[in-house]
Amino acid sequence: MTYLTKPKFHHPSLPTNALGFTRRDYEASTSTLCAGCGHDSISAAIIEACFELSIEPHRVAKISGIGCSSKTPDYFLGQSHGFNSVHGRMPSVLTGANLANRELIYLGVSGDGDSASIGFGQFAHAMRRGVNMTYIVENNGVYGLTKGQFSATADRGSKSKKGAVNSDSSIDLVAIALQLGATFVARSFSGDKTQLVPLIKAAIEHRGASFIDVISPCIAFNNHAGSTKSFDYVREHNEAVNALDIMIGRAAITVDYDPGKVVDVRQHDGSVMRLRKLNDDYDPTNRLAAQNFLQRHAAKGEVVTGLLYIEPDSSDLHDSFNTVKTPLNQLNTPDLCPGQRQLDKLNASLR
Amino acid sequence: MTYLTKPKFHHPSLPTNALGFTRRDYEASTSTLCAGCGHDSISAAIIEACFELSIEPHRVAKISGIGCSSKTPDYFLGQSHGFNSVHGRMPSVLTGANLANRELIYLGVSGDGDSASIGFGQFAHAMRRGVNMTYIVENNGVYGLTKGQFSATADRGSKSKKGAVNSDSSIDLVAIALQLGATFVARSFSGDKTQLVPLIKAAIEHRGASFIDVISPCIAFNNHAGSTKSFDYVREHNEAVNALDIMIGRAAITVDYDPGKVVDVRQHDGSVMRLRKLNDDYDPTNRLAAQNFLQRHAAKGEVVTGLLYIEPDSSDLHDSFNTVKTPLNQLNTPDLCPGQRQLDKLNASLR
Amino acid sequence: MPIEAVNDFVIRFANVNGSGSASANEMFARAIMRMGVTVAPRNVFPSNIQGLPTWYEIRVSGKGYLGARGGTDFMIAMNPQTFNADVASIEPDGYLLYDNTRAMPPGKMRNDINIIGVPLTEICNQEYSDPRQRQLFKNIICLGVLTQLFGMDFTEVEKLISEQYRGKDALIPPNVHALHMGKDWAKANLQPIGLRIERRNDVGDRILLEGNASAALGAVYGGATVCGWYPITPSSSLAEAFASFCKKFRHDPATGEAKYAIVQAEDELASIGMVIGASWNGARAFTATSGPGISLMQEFIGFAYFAEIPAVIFDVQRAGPSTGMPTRTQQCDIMPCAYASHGDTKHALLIPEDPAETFDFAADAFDIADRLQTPVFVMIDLDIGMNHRLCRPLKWDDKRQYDRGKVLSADDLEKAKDFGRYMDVDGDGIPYRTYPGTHPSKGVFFTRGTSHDSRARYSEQGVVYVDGMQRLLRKLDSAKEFLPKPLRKDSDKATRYGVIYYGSTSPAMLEAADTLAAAGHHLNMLRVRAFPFHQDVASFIADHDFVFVVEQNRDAQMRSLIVNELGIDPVRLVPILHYDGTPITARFIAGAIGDRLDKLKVTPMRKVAS
Amino acid sequence: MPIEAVNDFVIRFANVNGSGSASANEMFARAIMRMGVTVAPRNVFPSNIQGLPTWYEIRVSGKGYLGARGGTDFMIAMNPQTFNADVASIEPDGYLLYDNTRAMPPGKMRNDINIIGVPLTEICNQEYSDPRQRQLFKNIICLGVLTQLFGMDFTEVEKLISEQYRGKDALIPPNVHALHMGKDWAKANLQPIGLRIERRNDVGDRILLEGNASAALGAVYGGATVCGWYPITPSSSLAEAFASFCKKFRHDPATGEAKYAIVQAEDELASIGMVIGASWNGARAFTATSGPGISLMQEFIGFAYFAEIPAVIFDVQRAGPSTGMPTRTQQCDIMPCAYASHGDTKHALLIPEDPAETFDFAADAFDIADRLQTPVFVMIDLDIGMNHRLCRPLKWDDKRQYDRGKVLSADDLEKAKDFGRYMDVDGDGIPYRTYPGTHPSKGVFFTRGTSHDSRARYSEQGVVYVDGMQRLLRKLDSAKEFLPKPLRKDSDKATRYGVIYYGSTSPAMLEAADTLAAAGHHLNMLRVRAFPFHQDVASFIADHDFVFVVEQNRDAQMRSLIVNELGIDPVRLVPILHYDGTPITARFIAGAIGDRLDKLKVTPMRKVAS
Ligand SMILES: Cc1ncc(C[n+]2csc(CCOP(=O)(O)OP(=O)(O)O)c2C)c(N)n1
Ligand SMILES: Cc1ncc(C[n+]2csc(CCOP(=O)(O)OP(=O)(O)O)c2C)c(N)n1
Ligand code: SF4
Ligand code: SF4
Ligand SMILES: [Mg+2]
Ligand SMILES: [Mg+2]
Repeated sequence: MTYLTKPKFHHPSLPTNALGFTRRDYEASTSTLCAGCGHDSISAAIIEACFELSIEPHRVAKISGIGCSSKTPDYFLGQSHGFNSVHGRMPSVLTGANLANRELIYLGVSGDGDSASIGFGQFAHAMRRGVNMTYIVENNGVYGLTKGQFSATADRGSKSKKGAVNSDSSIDLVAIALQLGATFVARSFSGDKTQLVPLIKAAIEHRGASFIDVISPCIAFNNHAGSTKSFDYVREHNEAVNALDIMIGRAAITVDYDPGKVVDVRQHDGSVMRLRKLNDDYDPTNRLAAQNFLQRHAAKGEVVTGLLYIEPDSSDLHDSFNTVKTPLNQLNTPDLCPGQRQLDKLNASLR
Repeated sequence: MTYLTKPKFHHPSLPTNALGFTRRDYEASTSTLCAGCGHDSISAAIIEACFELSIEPHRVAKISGIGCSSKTPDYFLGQSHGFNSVHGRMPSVLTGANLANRELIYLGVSGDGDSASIGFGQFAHAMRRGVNMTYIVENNGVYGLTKGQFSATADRGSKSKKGAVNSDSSIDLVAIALQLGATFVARSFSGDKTQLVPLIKAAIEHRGASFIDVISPCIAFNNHAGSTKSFDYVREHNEAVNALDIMIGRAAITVDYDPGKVVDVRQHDGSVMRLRKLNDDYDPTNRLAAQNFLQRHAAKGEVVTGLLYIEPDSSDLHDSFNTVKTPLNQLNTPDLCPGQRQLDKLNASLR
Repeated sequence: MPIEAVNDFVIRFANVNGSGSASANEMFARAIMRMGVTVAPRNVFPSNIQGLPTWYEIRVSGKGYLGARGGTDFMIAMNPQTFNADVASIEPDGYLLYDNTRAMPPGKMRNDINIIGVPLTEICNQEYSDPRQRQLFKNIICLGVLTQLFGMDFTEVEKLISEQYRGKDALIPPNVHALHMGKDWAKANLQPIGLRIERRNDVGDRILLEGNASAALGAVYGGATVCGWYPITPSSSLAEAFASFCKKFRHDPATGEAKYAIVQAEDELASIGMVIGASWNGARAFTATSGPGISLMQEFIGFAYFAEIPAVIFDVQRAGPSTGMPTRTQQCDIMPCAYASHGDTKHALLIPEDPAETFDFAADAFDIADRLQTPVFVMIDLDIGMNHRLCRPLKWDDKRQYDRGKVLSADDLEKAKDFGRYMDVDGDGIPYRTYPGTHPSKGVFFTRGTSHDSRARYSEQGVVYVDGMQRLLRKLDSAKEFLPKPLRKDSDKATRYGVIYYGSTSPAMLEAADTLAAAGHHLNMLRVRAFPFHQDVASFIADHDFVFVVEQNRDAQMRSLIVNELGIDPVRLVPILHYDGTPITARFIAGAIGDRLDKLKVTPMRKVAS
Repeated sequence: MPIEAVNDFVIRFANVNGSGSASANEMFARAIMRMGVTVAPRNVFPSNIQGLPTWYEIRVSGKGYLGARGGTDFMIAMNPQTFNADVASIEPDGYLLYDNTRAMPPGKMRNDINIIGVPLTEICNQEYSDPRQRQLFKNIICLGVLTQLFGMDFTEVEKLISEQYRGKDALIPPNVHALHMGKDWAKANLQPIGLRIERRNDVGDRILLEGNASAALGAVYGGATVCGWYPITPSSSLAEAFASFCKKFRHDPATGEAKYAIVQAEDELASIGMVIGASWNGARAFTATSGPGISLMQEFIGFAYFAEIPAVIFDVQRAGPSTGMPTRTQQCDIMPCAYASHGDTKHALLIPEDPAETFDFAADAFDIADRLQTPVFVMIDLDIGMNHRLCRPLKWDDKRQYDRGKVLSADDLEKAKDFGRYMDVDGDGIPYRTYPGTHPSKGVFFTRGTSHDSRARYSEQGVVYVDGMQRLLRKLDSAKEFLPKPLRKDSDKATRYGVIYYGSTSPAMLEAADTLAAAGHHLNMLRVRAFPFHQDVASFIADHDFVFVVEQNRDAQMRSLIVNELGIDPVRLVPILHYDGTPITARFIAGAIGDRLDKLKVTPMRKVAS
């Protein structure tokens, strides 16, 4: 086991964050993915986001299913506990973990096969419960680890590397997340770090079910002409609705923009998020409008990216349950056990 | 096993259909459901629809999962083969059955727990594949057979009989079916036979994945005040978009209506279906509009019913596979086995 | 001539489900208990909500037997659908009570039973106009009639009624009135019968309780804070009882906040996934299910075994395979649970005999799962879980602290010069773990279902894999010492024959042993309470020529486990199998074992299961 | 002094996966076969797509042995990552070939091996500028070097190249050229070595084929029309091969329409559900999966057992439990499949030894499933499924017609005076079925996983349930007669010891038997090919004092099955277990059995598995 080398030992020239950590402290063992795999860029974006947010690495739980995408938690945040579960079942494991300790930050990493095929049910139900997590799907439209079969997010009519044409309608996880009540929904592209990093940061800060669908081309099996998940295709059809420039936290907003060109979103905790509009008629706080916009553009074959929806006063599963502030995993015998006195009463009532 | 009593033995006064069958010939063993259960009305509607369509009972395969709703295939079409599978897995069984014999009519019967909870994944994937079937969910918002726990279609904030409040967002199966490419999507109410029967008939005639969400109150566990699946609630909030009056088949249309008040839908096989508009700005052949309309009204707590969407030139899974017209289960050794000659070639190529 | 008996007979109510007879029937059973007489009630109900036949059987036993006996001495036949079958099932010279307001259903009546007609409907209709009242009070009137017929202590029943409706006090007088009507009518119109219930002092401090409730209570006392479940008969009432006990015991009086989280999951795969996620993160978590759920949990169970994550699974067994008979009892998941999941696996089972032991084992299961860091199954069944069983009062040692097993705190990690998640530091095969987030820089590890080395790193090396698999065997071996030991009860006469039994078979077995002894067949008995087996099981078998293994499944699953794990010659283990879905009876066991023992030597069964 | 051997050694290529070395390596193996010499190639690859170590092992055996031998006589070390470990694994006096363009990776070199440096990169770079060409031709140049070193027939390799690139003929000359470069360089710069490959006539008409391909072909010949599957290593290539064979053989030449339907399902629950739905409806259907998929299919498998629906399941076994080692081989699902699902169940297994037998059993599985109306597992493993194995040519009897079992046609139903889906008309426990829609008014029945009577009607009655469960036992008993019988091979010397083995262990076992015989240890052998077991298995055991059971799993699963199903005293079955994920070797078996036999008598292992 590699112990964390304390920041102070770092070469002074390395930039550090508020906690004195350098980016290195958020890195992990080197990736075994194919050179050029989109997933590795997402790992880099996660590292950057956590570094910039000055998150204590050990307060993060990174949980995944099975697949090339689900392997990535091994390649970022080496100081965080990781959990590589079984195929398609990350959401239930994450839900349980979250219930046990509400204080950690939960990062769910999955693939399109993992979440849209075998795991579609668990994906859906984790969304509707409002589990407080950042759920990232590294979406390449294929099963990478099993060598390139279509996944359920492959678009109807798109071609596989071997030339087979997909005849099933595709599942747009963003549309489903919106429909099922997720309170933070975004889509991005592994090739666009400037868009992706702020989205991950915002998702982590958001309380409730945050979902990010990241198109992440599989260079080994799905980066050819005829694929709608290739680098080229996504670049050509990318329709970004907004750019998340700054998160001002609780401080007052100082920076100035042409008001018509920005949206400010104030969240339950008072923090404010400023979005620069790239599409004027897009309001990320209107679920209905978001769904409609998405469906319209999807019909045109466009890949809508950006922060698609956010519910400012969101809540999570613990709010629904009204669970104690102390994490359940810290409660002990005296907190939990009613003792013999109660049993005596009970016994009496059963005679 | 009860053999079918031939029509001629029936009391002459009983009305018969084109095949000379009476309604009796579509009935089955008596229901063991609670007196007044909405599901029994749906069984009656199915019987009526099959009678009116003059379907040969033995050409129907009725397949279900587990639940009170899934028990109903025992209570209608006694002359049809039935298949009570396992909980939530009817769609995969039906898909396999359909592939084996494309000539039968496939009736999938399920419950909201069966299809929205445990079976959500299979529900979704059967829709996106365009399996040629009529998929009916008898939706009561609870698990009837296990005594009234919330199902995934229970609306957020609705109250259970015991007073518990549901904190999860609900799954609207109609919205999901639309999103996933079902080519026939409707919603109805077990209490509204005049609306339901024509919808079932149309769904059976439709080629492709037909889905009908039928709100079907559970009088034992979910018919109280505070429930959004009670008889009273649905009656009060029912927003019917259209009424399916007549299906003219391939003949020319004779009946006359104020053109502004009707929609005619001509399907691939040339058959025409005439819908009387109850909501002027509703076009059932526009998927986007349908989704948008539904989402708007759902937000207002209204239960939109009627034929919500139909794709006139729909196709099914067999079209995608280009399978032979002869049902696969009728192919035999000569049709299927390449024989020794081919093996010799193959052996040679492997030396 | 009519059966004559005091405190020793079987009464059976034949009703229609959903007709509200249950509470009156239960009151009747409780009244008998209050009179100090041993009573064993059992529900026989359909997989249906309303309108189908149900039976409520009450065994009264002066000898203190709690097992199902079989047969019916006194039948209260209130269900026309099953009337003829019910009449046919009465013992010769037994009694039939029916509602003679209307004529008997067609079918010729037996002349070897004693028929008691009571115009219940008529009495009701004269008194009440509202149909719901008629429905409800009818059962109470019937209760009054029975109290009189069996010469029971009337005040006990009155007391029960007032306790039953405490809170809704307005309901007490009318119910008491109805009770009186029944009693008075019986007094005026019926002869005393040969069956009587007389006050005794056999009950002591025992309580009447369902196993699902005691299991739930055990989970509360055992410190479970997370429950992920999916409804399935006969386990649903376990999770639901946990919810209501938590409502009662687990809310912060000041803030009202909950010290627990219960998720009704979308299915069993999600339930067990949540349990594993919560346990990994240091909370005590469990799920409750039955056969079909066990099948769906297989993949995750193997994961928890291999990644070494605690998990407590209550399997309330019902008759399989497949959906089988959801409302009938069996012990048919023993083997499927012991070896659950693909590949080479082995899991710990706890097998209590009644609700009281279920409470103990339920609480212990969480300690054991934490100590072993592996899934632990608590194997009960519908007979224990959904029937009220007379059992010793529940006990808890207030000095007891939860044993969380080998968990390293931040301090421990600070001190530790080295940490590897899967190192066998103590040689017992049990590694050390730490909860995520415990220490800022130490103790981090990566949990996975793929092959891993002692530091939880991915590895495809054969030696690394084999080391891990061998350690898992050692770990389960270590378990044997702290799992509940088998309990041996030797016959006072020396014998060469033994019997092994477990779980809900217990009461019937004890009674059967008496019967057999009376017939001169003496048996030493061993009740197995856990898997992997303690060495005592092997020694017990070694001590006898032949050992009968009594169980409630078709394939002699426990016998197979014993043979396979202890290397016993199968010839020496004689299977006694009862698996029609009804609780096993003393009559069946005594008959089956008696027959074999009668033919002096037991016929070796070379191919019993093949 | 350097190892000297003709046609009897092990060559191993150490490569990086995704580097395109596979096809060159395979050509090399084929060339040896073309020279009439027995060759056994094996792939050792990681669970990863690109960049991790892979090995390709080629065993050349003049004695005709096809099992893995273990050890390496000649290492082609092309992967710097594993260089030192690869060097360490060479047998003393063995050979190391490496690319000496750059200096050797650090680490002191052994002096007990023969080092052959070949400047492959340099030769390449001089000849080619395009990096992709350099990458590809490097492997061909190396092939040329090896052909020369081992004194092989050069024209064979040239022929193979032209066959390989038939169609893309432009590629042939450059490849041949590269081949020559390698050969010429070797001729000019290297001494002959002690290892030689000389033409023989040992191969005969045998073919080189992967088990997954032959299984798929068997499904085509067996008449499978529906396949529902979900990708999982090592079974994916089975379903994919089925797809390509169907493309080739199953399209109507006139219309181009498909006589099959393959659905890549959303998961394994859906795959098996589709198979069951299709089989119920009269099509022959199958799925292919591995351990984790088997776990997910449990509920449906129990359903098919209880509702009696045919289903064919190919389990290409990999190292469990959980995700385990996805690219390593084991025989670890024997017990999980034989008793799959909750409740009392039992399933038929077919266990072929190589690709040729896999083809036969795959085709037979559909007849057997139809005759038995129950799930049938074809148990292969990664070693058989994903390696090219030399085996007898595939045969098919053109007169053979599919046996659909007891299926009633419309005529049959017309004539039948009575029909009940689950009636045991013939006393063999196998009922009659009919496909839905066969007859307008007769033969209709309702399929369910709940308890049912002989007419498929729902029933909660104990006797009805027990009758059904007993019949299912009879049905599986009847199977024994038409399942593949075990094959016995007695040693020419009389012996008191026997060995039972199965599946991919076959080649290693045959070789081990020779080794042991040479050491004076004689064994009679029985290869089990199916479950439930034929009586011959019991007789074989009865004929010997002790029988070794050789298998590739930790818990001696087959041994447990034999003990449990045939009632054998476990003491007489001695487990020989190899389960590190690598294919079992003759060296291991001979060693393990030899040791035990050397201590004259076998030590009874009372608690072997506990
Ligand atoms: C139960 C089960 N079935 C199948 C597999 C095989 N498998 C491993 S990864 C994978 C698909 C991964 O696809 P995706 O989630 O899109 O990840 P990617 O590799 O594309 O990043 C499959 C089918 C498995 N591990 N477990
Ligand atoms: C695998 C499995 N889990 C749980 C159950 C128990 N069960 C039977 S029916 C049912 C829910 C049925 O709800 P729904 O589909 O809505 O049907 P309803 O009774 O409401 O008509 C459940 C959970 C089961 N039969 N199988
Ligand atoms: S196969 Fe595709 S998804 Fe997997 S690592 Fe390679 S590029 Fe990435
Ligand atoms: S419980 Fe509810 S759903 Fe089930 S039969 Fe009764 S009313 Fe219908
Ligand atoms: Mg993918
Ligand atoms: Mg329901």
